[in-house]
Amino acid sequence: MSPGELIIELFLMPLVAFVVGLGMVLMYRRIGARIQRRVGPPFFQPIYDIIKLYGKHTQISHGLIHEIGIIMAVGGYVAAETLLPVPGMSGLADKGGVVTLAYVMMIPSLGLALGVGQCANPNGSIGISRALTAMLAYDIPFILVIFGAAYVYGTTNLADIIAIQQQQGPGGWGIVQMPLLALAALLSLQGIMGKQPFEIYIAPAEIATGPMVEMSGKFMGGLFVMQCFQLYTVGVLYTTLFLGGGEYWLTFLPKIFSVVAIPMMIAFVFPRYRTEDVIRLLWKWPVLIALTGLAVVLR
Amino acid sequence: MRPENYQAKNHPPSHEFELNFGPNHPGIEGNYAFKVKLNGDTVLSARADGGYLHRGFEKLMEGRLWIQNIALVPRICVPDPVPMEVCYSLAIEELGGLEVPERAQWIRVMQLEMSRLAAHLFAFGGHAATTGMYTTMFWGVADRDLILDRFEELTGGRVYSIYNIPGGVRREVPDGFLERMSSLLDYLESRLPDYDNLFFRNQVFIKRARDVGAMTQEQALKWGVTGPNLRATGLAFDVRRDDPYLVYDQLDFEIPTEPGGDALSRNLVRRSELKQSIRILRQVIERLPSIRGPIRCPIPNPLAWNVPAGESYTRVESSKGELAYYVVSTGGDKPYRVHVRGPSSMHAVQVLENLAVGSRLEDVAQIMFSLDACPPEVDR
Amino acid sequence: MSNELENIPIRQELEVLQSGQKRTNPLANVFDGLVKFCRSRSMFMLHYCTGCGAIELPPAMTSRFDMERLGIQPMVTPRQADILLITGYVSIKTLKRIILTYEQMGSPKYVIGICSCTVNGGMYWQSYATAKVLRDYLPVDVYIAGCMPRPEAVISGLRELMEDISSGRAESWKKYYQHYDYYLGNQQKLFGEDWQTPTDIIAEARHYDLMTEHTLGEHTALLEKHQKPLEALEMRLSVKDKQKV
Amino acid sequence: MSKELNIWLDNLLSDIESVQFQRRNSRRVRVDVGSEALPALLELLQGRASYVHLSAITCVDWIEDGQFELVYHVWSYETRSLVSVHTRIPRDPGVYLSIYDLYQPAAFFERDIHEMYGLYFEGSPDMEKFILTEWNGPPPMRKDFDGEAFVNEHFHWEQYHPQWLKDLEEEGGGITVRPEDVR
Repeated sequence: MSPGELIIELFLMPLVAFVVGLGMVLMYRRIGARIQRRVGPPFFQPIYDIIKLYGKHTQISHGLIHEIGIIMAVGGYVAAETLLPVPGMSGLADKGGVVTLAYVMMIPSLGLALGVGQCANPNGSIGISRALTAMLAYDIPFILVIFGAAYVYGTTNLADIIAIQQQQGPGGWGIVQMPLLALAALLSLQGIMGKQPFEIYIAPAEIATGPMVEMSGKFMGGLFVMQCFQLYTVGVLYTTLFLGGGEYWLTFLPKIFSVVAIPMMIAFVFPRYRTEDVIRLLWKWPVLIALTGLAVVLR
Repeated sequence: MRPENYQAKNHPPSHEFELNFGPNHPGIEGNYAFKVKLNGDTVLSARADGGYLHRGFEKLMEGRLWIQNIALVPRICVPDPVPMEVCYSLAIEELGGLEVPERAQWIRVMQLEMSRLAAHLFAFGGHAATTGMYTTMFWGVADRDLILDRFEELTGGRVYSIYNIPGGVRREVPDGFLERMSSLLDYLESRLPDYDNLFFRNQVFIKRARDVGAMTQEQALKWGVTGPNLRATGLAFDVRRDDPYLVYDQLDFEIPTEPGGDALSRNLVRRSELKQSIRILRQVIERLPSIRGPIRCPIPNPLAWNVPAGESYTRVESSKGELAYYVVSTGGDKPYRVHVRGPSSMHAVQVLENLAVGSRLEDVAQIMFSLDACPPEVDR
Repeated sequence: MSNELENIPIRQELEVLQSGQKRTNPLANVFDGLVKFCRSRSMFMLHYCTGCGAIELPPAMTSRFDMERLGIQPMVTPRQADILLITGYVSIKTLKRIILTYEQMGSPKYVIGICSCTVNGGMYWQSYATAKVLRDYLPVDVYIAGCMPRPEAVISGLRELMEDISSGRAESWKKYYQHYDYYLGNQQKLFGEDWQTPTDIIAEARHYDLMTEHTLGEHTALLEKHQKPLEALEMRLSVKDKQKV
Repeated sequence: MSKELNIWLDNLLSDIESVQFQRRNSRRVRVDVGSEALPALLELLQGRASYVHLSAITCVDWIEDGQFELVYHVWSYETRSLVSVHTRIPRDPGVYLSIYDLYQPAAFFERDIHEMYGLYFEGSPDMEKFILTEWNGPPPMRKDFDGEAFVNEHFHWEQYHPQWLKDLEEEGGGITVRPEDVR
């Protein structure tokens, strides 16, 4: 790949991720609306919200760290997108691999913690401490799953993982090869996405949306953009590891949309757990399933 | 642009901090506030702060005619306005020695139970929203709206009906109303299993709400708790049965109780009361056509009505608990004194402060909503 | 006093300001139009029940009337909100919080006065505890009269606001900066001379270039006289367990 | 009325002097008692006759007599009857005893009466303002506080004089009774 192509891909991949992510946000809100027996937002609603937030006159900044925090939050995901191969583009996937990706995916939470800490709002601080605790909870099954997948495929290179799965057809997909790990990954996906029942760190009724409490204007817009990237990242990562990635966009898009639709549907019919219950639950069932899955694949 | 907000100050190291809850906070029912002192996630103490909805009703009523106050009273409790009207009307009727026709009494019972249904749907919907399950709230409010439609048909007003006047009710029941009411009850009954599956039997919710804000029966009696909150501690007390007014002594209904005394029990009591209210309404629909007669007794010219001197204390069971009016007349055309005893004046202040101590930060909103505290009743 | 406000030629002034803002670059105009359109289609309303009219907001938000199909959704903190719904009578204690909230919201911001009580005191005209005319204290964009207005009326009022925003008529937030002295004067009359808020409106007016001859006046002079330096809210702290620290 | 209550009320008459009682109906009893005997009476009602629920405390301002009337409504879950205990205390200096030791709900009502009437209760746990924290005037529920005059002095109302009204007035019509006249 020539450097020119690489630069184009590095530019294009986050852009595609953003557009697809907008669609996922729309889907999230529409699914919620259907479950709640109503119509839901118009098609372009996510983009209206983001443009409006960036177009606010007042942009209240709480200092440099606050701004850096948001840049880290969005930038972490932008970096993650360049490591995720999609049909036709593989970006830095050859050089990074799934372990780097797992690290990069932690940056946004840490960036958010930095930014929120600067706001000095107690609600935000409580929220971010809950968010980091939840991260601790879902990362353990997630790392186990990544380890298992890397062992099965014999590589951490995502491009190779896709190639291996596609050579063997649907029978060779990760979800067939290691169903237990796929299940554990789906459970920790709910935590990564931060949807109910693992939504305690947002909790409007308790801490007034936690980390977002002092975010306004473009900072809030940044978080909205981050949400698009987040949904896209988890969808693509799961598809890459377990659903054979995508050869064409036509097959790839339905896969990633259906992956994120599952946690979304669960989210609207459950209340949220307390922090300790989140940890207990995520360290018990997904970890147990993942360990069993590991035992099966390592045998 | 710099935020206007305060610079963070350096504090001596401590595990304790104070957090303001409200008045502008989604975990608050209505416009109310309290300050909690926390150690980590545990509440050390809570202090209620009311008065955001204070309008000085009791003072306003002293300056208006007896009949004018009918328009004022439903505003005291917004989610459940009908008991206010009925209770005030009962007080005037007792003072003036008016005999309310039987048909009017049955219509009042129907209205009261409709209001209770609406208020309970709103109450547990709100509780669900504090735990993050917005679907229950969306469904509950939408189903409540169907009851409001029937209110509109009967009285002309969606929320504030101003339908009960001293001596009876304002209008006759419209044609076909009872059939439509009956089909609405069928619909609501068919919805109850959905609510059970979604909310009341949801394991996550049960885990969240169990043992939250729990009180024993002795504590409840000591703190003056009434209504569903008292019944959730296992004491079957209901003003409708134990101090009957209107025609409740001719009706057949049960008083559901739960043993737990926690947020879960309080919600389950409300859930069972939905069923009882539907049962009462079915009896009213069955009996009402056979009861003929006027819908109000003649009253003097309301604009120059001097209610005989005296005082009366009337109580009704609102969806929140025991609601009482103490009305004093000196024989003038205006009340000399009206005192409103809102059930929430206990629940939202002392009981909330007591229950919050030792609970978790994430449960404070749950406690408030499970008590179904109604701030305008406190502030008046 | 409300007559005084009416004599101030707000509309013309705004038109001057707007024509001054008209940029030479046609692309920038298109962009401005886009932002305006998006503002009108995405309104975050503050979740604050100030009075009894708030009981008609849940029906308007939830399944039956579904505000979200118009792009309106509730937001939890004033920082993120665009519209402040004053639902019903405002007691004086609440009005202070409303003004604090309003000043914390990011511009452009819009105020909707729901219920008759915000127009003229409504049925509580006699009450010693409620403020009567809301627009003396805050610039109001849209009034929705009624006691209480039905959800349909609330939604139609919001649609009117949407139209006002997309056509650029809803600019009342600028009025607050341009006539700060007037609003502050009314606030001081009600809350006492030493009334102050954490927000420095005059500095913000300078920042937005919205200073007019009405921004400063006798009332702002009074404010400066009484202004105390802002400090962190008082926190009572006690160290119980020294070993843990 | 249940039997025990009758027996108990007879006993009561012998126990405390200056008690008058009046049965209004089967579930309502009005008792008038001197202010010095009220705490003792309530203690008896609670301890001996199961009137454990304090429904409300009402204050009535009888300005012409220079007195405050306090009404304690207590309810018994067992005999299912409500006793309203009336007592009168002088308006000046406006100090009375708290019954918080007997009935905990009294704390709220006493606090409320304190800020609305300025009547102080000795021994009440919390006499801080609750509703009127930002109110500097006199206690508003007192009869000598004229709310309407206060409102007229401090507030003004929106002027409403639209074109159609002006047209009517040109034709010689218009509003005959203006809101200001009524106020």
